Formats: sequence, C-alpha cells, structure tokens
Amino acid sequence: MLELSHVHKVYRVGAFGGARLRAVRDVNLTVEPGEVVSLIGESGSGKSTIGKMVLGLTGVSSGQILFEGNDVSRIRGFSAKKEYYRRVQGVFQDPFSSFNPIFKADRVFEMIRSSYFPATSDADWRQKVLDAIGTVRLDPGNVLDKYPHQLSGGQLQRLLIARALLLDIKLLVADEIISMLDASTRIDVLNLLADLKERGLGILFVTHDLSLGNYVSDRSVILRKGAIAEMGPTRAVFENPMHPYSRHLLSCVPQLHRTWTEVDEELAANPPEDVVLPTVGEDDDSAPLTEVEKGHFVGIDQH
Amino acid sequence: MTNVPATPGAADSGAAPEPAGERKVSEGLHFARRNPKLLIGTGIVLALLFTGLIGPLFIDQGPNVYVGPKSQPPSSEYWMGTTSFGQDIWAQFVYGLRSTFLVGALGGGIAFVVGTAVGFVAGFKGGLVDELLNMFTNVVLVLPTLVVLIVAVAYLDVRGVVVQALFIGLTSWPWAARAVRSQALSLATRDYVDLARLSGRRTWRIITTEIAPNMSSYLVMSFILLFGGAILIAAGLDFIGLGPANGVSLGLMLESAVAWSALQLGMWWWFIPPGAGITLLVGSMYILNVGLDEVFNPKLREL
Amino acid sequence: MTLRVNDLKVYYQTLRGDVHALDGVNFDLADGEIMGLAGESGCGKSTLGKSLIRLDGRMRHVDGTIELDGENVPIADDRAMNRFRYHEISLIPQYAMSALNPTRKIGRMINELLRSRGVRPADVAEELDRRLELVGLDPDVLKRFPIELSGGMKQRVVMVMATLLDPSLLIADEATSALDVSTQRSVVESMVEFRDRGYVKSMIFVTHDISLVYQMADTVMVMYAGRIAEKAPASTIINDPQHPYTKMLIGALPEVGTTTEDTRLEGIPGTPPGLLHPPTGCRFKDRCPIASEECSQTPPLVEIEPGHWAACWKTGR
Amino acid sequence: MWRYMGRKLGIYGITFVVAVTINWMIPRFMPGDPVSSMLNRASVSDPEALERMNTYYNEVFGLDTPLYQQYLSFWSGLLRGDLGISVWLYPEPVTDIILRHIPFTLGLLLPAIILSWIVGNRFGAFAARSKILDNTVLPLGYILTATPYMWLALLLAWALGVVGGFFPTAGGYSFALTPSWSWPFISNLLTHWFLPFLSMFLVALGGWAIGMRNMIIYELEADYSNYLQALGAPRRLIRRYAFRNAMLPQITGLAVQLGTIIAGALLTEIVFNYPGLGTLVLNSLNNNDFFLLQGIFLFVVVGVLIANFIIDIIYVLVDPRTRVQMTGGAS
Repeated sequence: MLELSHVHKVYRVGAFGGARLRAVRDVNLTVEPGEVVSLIGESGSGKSTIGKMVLGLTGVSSGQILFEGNDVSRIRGFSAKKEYYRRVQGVFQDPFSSFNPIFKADRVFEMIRSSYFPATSDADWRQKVLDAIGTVRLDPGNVLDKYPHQLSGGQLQRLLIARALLLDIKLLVADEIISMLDASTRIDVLNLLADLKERGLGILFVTHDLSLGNYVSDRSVILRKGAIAEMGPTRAVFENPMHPYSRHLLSCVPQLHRTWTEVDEELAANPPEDVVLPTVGEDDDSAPLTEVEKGHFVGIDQH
Repeated sequence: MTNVPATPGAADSGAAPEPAGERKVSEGLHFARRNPKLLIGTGIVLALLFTGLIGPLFIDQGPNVYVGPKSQPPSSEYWMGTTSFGQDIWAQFVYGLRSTFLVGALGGGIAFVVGTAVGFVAGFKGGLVDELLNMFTNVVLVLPTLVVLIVAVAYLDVRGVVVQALFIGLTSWPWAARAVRSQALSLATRDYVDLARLSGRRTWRIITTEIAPNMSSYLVMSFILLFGGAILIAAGLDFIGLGPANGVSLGLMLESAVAWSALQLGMWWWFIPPGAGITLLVGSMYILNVGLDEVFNPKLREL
Repeated sequence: MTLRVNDLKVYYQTLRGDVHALDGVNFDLADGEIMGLAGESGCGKSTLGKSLIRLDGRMRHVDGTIELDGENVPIADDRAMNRFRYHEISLIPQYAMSALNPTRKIGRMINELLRSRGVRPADVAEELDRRLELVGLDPDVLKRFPIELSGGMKQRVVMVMATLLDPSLLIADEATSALDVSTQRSVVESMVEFRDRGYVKSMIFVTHDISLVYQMADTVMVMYAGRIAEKAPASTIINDPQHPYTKMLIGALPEVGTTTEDTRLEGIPGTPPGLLHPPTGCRFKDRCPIASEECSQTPPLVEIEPGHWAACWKTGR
Repeated sequence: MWRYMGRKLGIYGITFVVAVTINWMIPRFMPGDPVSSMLNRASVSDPEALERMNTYYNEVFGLDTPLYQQYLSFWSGLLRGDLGISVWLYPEPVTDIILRHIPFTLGLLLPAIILSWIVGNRFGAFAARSKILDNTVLPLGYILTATPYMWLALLLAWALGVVGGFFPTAGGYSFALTPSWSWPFISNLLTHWFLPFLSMFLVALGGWAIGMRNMIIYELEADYSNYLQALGAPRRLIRRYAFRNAMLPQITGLAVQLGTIIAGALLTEIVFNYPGLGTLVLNSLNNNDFFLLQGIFLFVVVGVLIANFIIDIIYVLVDPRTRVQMTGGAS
C-alpha cells in the first residue's frame, strides 16, 4: 500500500545552503493494510522526517513514495493533496501543540467537516463524530465542548485519532504520539492502535522508545543517521538483533525486570554471532540492505 | 519526552469550574484592570483623541485664520496664546491633533499591513521566498527612513496628509516584518498548523485562522509602535517643511514657530504645546504598550 | 541519616487559589542512598525536588521541616538557604542543556561560580579535571563555549559542576529525560559511580521513567497527587508493589518482549484529581478498583515491612 | 566567517545600488521636466548664469538619451565622485559642500550615539533592579523616546539658552571668530556643540534604557540565571552575566536605530542652525537644490552602510556564539 523506495532527504543548512545535512538516506520500506510498522531511532535518525515526507509536509530530495501506486512526493496542487489526505492522516507528538489553544478541542472535527463533508447534515455529522469518539473509547460528554487544556494528553491524542477516523483513511502516521503521555494512559493509546490495525488500517508508528515499538508493531525498522540499520519482523529484530547498533541500543534500554548488568552478563555469556554487513564507498549515498533471514534485513554500519 | 508542567495540578483536568476561554479572558481583564500603565496610557490617548475629534467642532474659524491680537501669551480667551500673526494656537493644536491621529493611523496602518504581510509570507513559506523577502526587508531596513522620505517628498508638488502617510507607511514597515516573521516562524512549527494542512486547509486560511489569532496581542502591539513611529516621522517631515501644503499639523506648528523665531522672541507658548502633544500622545502609546505586554506576557507580571 | 523530611507542604500560588502541589510529605533518605522519585506529571515530584534547594517565586512553604545531617534546612528563608546551596545541597536541573551561560567559556564560568561561593578555583582544579575525565570528557571542554558541546556533553559538565563541592544531597530533576538511550545509560552509570566514590552522599533522582529508576536506584518513592503512595527498595517496588496505584502503574508498562499479541496491558482509567481543591481522603480512590468506604479517610503512610512504606488502607498491616 | 561577512557585504551592496537607483529614478519619474521645474523654482536672477546652468543640467540629465544610458552615465559620474554641481551655491560641486559640513554632523552624532548607548544600557540595567526604580525610570525612558528630537532641542535651547543664557542657541561657532586650533575657538565650538548634543543624547538615551531593561529581565529569567540562583550564586554575579548577554542584542539594536538617530541629528541641527548636513538639507530644500539634496542622501546612506558593517564586525567579535558557529564548532 505504502512503499518508500530509495528515499533521500538532504537539508541545506547555513546561509545560501552552504552545508548539506543528510537527514534520510536511501530508505526502502513498505506498509501493508492491517500492519503496524515501527520506525525506531534516536534523535537525528531521520524517523520523524520520514513521517513528515509520507504526510507530504516536507519534500523528498530524491526517490519515490508510492501510495497505492501513485507517487506521493510528486503530488502537486491543492486539490490533489486534499484528496490524498482523505486517505492518509497523521497524529503528532505533542497533544497540547496539536490543538490551537484559543479554540475548543472539537474544532478539529469541524475542520474536517468543512473541508471534506460540507454537504452532510448536522444530525448525520453528529452521529459520525459520536461513532468516531466511541471507537477511540472516549465519553463524548467528557470531551466535547471543552478547551484543550481542560483535557488530558491521553484524551487529546485519542481525539486526534478520532478525527483521522472521520475520513476514510487507509494509512495513519503516528509520530511519537505517546511520548508525552503519562505511563498510566499511554498504554490505552497503544492498545487503540492495535484495534485500528485489526480493522485493516496500515500504521506507520514513529518512536524513539524500543519497548513501545516492540509492544505494538508487526515489523520494526531501526534507523541510524537517516539510514536503515535493521529491518524485519518485530520478534526477529528484538529477539535476534543482527546489527551491532541494534544490539547496542537494546543493551542500553532501561528494562523493568532486568538491570543493565544482567543484560551485559547475558550478552557476554552468549555472544551473538556476527553478520556481514553491506558496505558502500565513501562518496556513495546509497545504503544497501542485506537479507540475513527471510524478511530480516541489516544495513550499513555508520560511525 | 518530559511532561512536567510548571504548576503541577493546575493544568490538568476536567474539574476546572469555568470554561477556559472565559477564564483566559477574565484573567486578562483581571490584570488589565490592575495595570496602571495600561490604564493611564489608554486614558491619555483617548483624551487626546477626544480633543482632536470634538475640539474643532467648537472652533468657529479655521486654524490658520488671523483671529486675534498678535503674539499674545495664553489667556482666558486664547488658551494657548496666539502666533506672531494672531492665529489661535489652541485652534491649531486641536486641528493638528486630528491630522496627527490621521497620519499615525494611516501611515502606521499601511506599514502594519505591508509588514505583517511580508512577515507572514516570509515566515510561513520559508525557503527561497523567505530568503528574497528577508533580503528585501534588510535593504529597506538599512535605508534611513526619514532621509529617503525627504528626497522622495521633496519632488512632490502637491502634498497632503494622505500622501505623506502613504510614503511613511511604505518605508517604515521593515522591523514589523522582521518581528512578525520570527513569530510566525515559531508558530508555524506548531503541530496544529500541520494538522490544519492535513485537514485540507489552504495556506492563507491557516495564516488567518490558526496563526494570526495566536499572536493577536503581539500584532496589536506592533501596530501601536508603528502608529507612534509614523507620528514621529511625520512630525519630522513637517518640521523640515515637507508637511501638507496649506494644512495644519503639530509638526507644521513647530516648523513655523522656529521659522518665525519664536525661540528668540521667547514665545514659548508657540512651540511647547505642539511638541508636548506629540510627546504625550506617542509616550502614552508606548506606555500603554508596556501595560499590554505585562497583561499578556505572564513572565512580566511578577516583576 | 542524611535527609529527613517531615510533613512538608508546599503550595503554588495562582489566581484561582493555592495548588496543593505537596501536601504532607514524610520520608527519610539514608547516607549513600539513591532514591528514585517517580510519578506522573503533576504528582508533585518536581516540586519536591525544587523545594529542597530553592523555592521559585510562586511556591510557598506552608508547613513541615527538613533536616539535613541533623541540621534544620530553612527552605522558606531564601537568604539562610544560601549557605546550604551548592555546598550541601546541589542540583542537576531538568534544563541542563541550557544551564550554562552561553557567552562564557565553561571553565571560566565554573571558576567564577566557585569564587562567588568562597572556594578557590585552584584548590579544586585538579579534582575538576579528574572528574571530567571520569565521565569521559577531555578537560579541554573547560576552554570551550557551551554551544560547542553536544547535549550529552553539556549534561555531564553540569553533573561534574554540580557535585564538585561533594554535596550531601544531590537532586537530579529529570536529568536524563532529554537524552538518547545510549547517552542516558552512560550518564546514569556515572551518577552511580559518583555516589560510590563519595562525591555525593545521597541522591534524589526525579523521573517519570520507572524502568530507568530500577536500573540505578536503591529505593523508589512513588508519588500521587501531592502525596507519597509508596516507598520501598527498588526491586520490591518493581516485583512486589503493595499500593494499588503502584501496581497498576507498573502493570501498564510495556517491556521489550511484550507485544499486543501475547498480553494486552491496561492503563489506569480516569485522570488524577486537580490539586486546587484536592479531594478528601485517599486521593487515588476514584480510580482505584478496590476502593471502599474507609478510603474517604486519608490513609497514613505506614511501614508495612522494614523499609517498605505505603499509604493505603488495603495494604496488610 | 568570511561567508557571513560576504553575505552582509552583499546586502549592503544591494542596498547601495537600490539607494542610487532611487536617487536616479525620483527626478525622472516625477511629473514634469526636472531641469526646468528645478531652475524655475530656484529663482536664479542672472540670465547668463541661468543659461549656463540650463545647458549643464540638461547634459547631466541627458534626457534625450535612452534610459539605460542615462542610468549608466549616472553611475559612472558617481564612481568618479561626481555628484553634480549645486544650484544654490552654483558652481560649487556638491561633494565639496557636503564634505565641508560633514564634520559637524559627525561631531554631534558619534558622541551622542556612543555615550547614549553606554549610559542608556547602564541606566536600563539599573532600572531592572527593583520595582520602584522600574516604575519611575521606565516611563521616563518611554517619554524620552517619544519626544520629537526637534522639540527637546527647542525646550533645551529655550530653557538653557534663551532663558538661562548658559549656552548659545544658534550656529556652530561665533561668527566673530575665525576657525583655528586655538583655545578660545575650541571652547566656543564646544559651547555651541553642547546643547544639540545634549538633546540628541537624551532622546536616544530613553530608547537604550528601555531596550536594556527588557533584555535584562529576559536574561534574568533564563535557565542559566535560575541555575546559578539554585547553586546560591550571589545576585551580583548573575546580574553581571545577564547584563553582558543583554548587551548583545543591544548592539544589533544600534544598527537598527541608526537611521532614526541620524534623522534626529538632522532635525536637531535645524533647530540650532548648526552648520551640519541637517541645515544643508533645509537650505537645499528651500532653494530647490535637488543635486545637493540627493548628494546628501547618498552620503548618509553610505555612512549608514559603513556603520552597519562596523557594528557587524563588533558583534562577531563580542558574541562567542556567532564566532564559534562561523569557525564550525563541534555542534
């Protein structure tokens, strides 16, 4: 459904584009209907840039982003973009920044209505909104007709998911949507994503938190400095990480029942086998992947 | 990642007793009513405006008519005395206030429109558009306004308040453009702007409905500063002799006072009122502005 | 005993009234103890950290006492507190990335700070270099401006600077939250090492991340709505929590290895109460699955077994 | 570093070109024949001189040649330092007249700018110390910046000159004296200089004080100030840091304010009939001497550009952040 092939993003920084900053490097990945794909990486890995490119909020330097066969990065014109957003929607990291603080929170629904459903009657629209709010397991009485700061972060994020569900979307880009939520509410939002997946939605889940990526996704992509380090079925990537960077990341994640010392000892006791990583020349911008087992890829090593 | 509001518990929850919109407004009013700078500034500006609007209605003859004895100090008949030619200075003063307000509102208004338009477009569009507009702004910013105006206005045969205001407006916008640009730049990165894009909104609607309302206090303050600036520039032009032909303004009063040696003749009543009027008006506007800033900017409230 | 906090109440003043950010907090911190202070946003954990070193303009000390090494700490008296700051109580702030003066070279700023606190920079210069090296920094960073350092480097500089006078108590307020996991691990490990070497006697590590606390803290204190819910050794809190809030909170944390297919975790329904007019009785009762009538009375914080404290009527006494 | 300076120079270069183009365009695109309208209004009595002037100005304007050629010849004249010949003081070249008056204007401007900046900054930092000071110093500062330059000049001339009799109120020096480097002449020069200087200094002072007060409050709220307070650093140290950091935007402010201050100098000079560029502007306007007027315009623009560039260099030298970024720091 969504296919990124050889996508690059280069920013020109400094006055008159003096220096180049390679934010995304030769990324290839796909998202199928009913699949959650996690994009995992530290700051500067390019994970959010990929999300923004898929949403058409920032341009692609080279490469293609195909959505149902059409190249998204080449969409020109307001109405074509508007049609694209009928099928693909996003939710962002900061719930409090996603709502314009001077308006009531449910204005996000009205914006969808005025753009996409101008002909729908008030009653039908109200029913549609109530359905969407029900789907994200919110009580309409608690969330409608309220200002953003009267609601919790978790409620706001679920409202935004409900907003996306008003449209006939096929793909949802969820960019760090729970990183600002408290522990007690973030799991509900994650579970919601899992429910939506059941309904056939494809989800691109961008996160810096390995345990969250692991919890919800079918496939995981670990990014480093804009390029894919490792990609594969979530279970394979987490239980048998092949790339030294993935292994390093996993050894640094604070875990709930295992201390770092225990992880280190375990690793020392059963040192993982080494895999041969693909290599590229100095000036080569590409980042090839090697398939180490079925559907499980490793990428180049960068320092 | 971190989610630690400055005031724990104050930001949460649906338990807030009153709607937030009202709360915000009432909070603003609360501080506005207690801010002496705002109250005094507004009071003086309104009093002067009132004088300029109502005053002329009580004056039978025009401001430049030779009505009385020459060179009289203030008396009960001529409140501000008379000029060397027997013109009533009070009459000139109230008419002058009128044109001062007019030139301020018009010149400041034009500068405001140009400045905010350039600032919004530059800040919001970014890229090459921003580079070019920014360069243009810098060029106009570096040019000394009054000197440019002297050269431009000198060639005009017919000079009126409106033309003067137009010229002032077209040359004094750059700093406002800069200020608006930097504000717009920071607001444009808010997630709700991206969300509006994903809701199929056009750029100009995003600027007018999402961004501008969030910086309304800032815009009001910019306008006030431009207003005051335009008055000062106009007074300077008038003083050099490039004021409205056959008109009356506070600047022209200063000009004729100097031209006819009021200083050497000790006719202080000729040059003190017009300058005091300008200073009082512009000064109160600036102080009103500080008051506004203190009301809207919580950081300044504490000091 | 390093630190003893007795019935501490600190309120925030707002237009609409006082926010009861800390409403009667009691705990002790032993010599050498690293205590993780965990809880959701707005539970008062940051307020507690701040009140131990400096109340900001809107914070008001309402009640309670603090003792450090047997001495009364006058937190309400800004002037008298100065004697304790930096020498006895120090801080790694949440904003460590911007805690250094951007226009001063780091070394010069540290020297000026030291001199202003009555310490001759020459006396600690050697120690400063040694500790910088210990956290993996070249002492040359002292000749640089903050802008030349990465976030992790700045964090470490602040950590070394904050502990240079060997304080009795170090407060680390979300000190690693802005860092990437790999940097986070090394910074946290350095902190533990500083304690082991006696550079700091004891530490309060404020964070929202319980799994991080488990990696480094000796004890964990969980706060909820301005009060302490539970305090116990770290492994007890993680493996055998007693307070229903702690139980549910830990149950809501996904781990590497859990997926939606194996087990569906569950969050805690509802939201924490507003602290402008906090509810009477147990503050968790509205979200608590086992709440009953007695919960309308405030549960005291009691020691249910040695070193394990909880404030809940349901925990076996 | 060089890239940054190059970019700045580029902007200034463009500004210069724009200014010259404006200068060239205005007389040509205003209605009417510029030469005849100028000379008509200039009321030259000697018919022979009028004829010579007519020929000269028609040649200079070259109105019968194509526009681009007019433009190019305008530039070539400019680059040779030829700004034309004054109408008012015919046949003296504009450049010479301007150069004769510039020292007076600079003598007012430079001390007024530099001293008001230094004192204003101190004053603003002082105001931020307490609420009482803030509430008294601040409104005073706002009133001062709101004062039209010429009005304060009039007030001072009246109070200290006409009524008080302490200072002369007109001219750059007494006509009875011939310029020389003698003590009586210099002291005479200084007494004439003082009032115009003082009025400019006071108006500019208000602006700097306000700017510094606002910046320093911002700096005192900054994270590093907070942190130093938490570590018990004395107010003195924190204020010193805040003051220094607040100075940096004030340097940029200097560049932004230049135009206004120069305008103020011109207006002030007119009040005191001080023999600088301001009085020259008034004279050229009264005599419809547009060559002189445009020459002054170009001189002022070039002066502003040079000053801007100097300020840029100072800023880079003072702010370590820009310096580090330019040499390519680690981050």
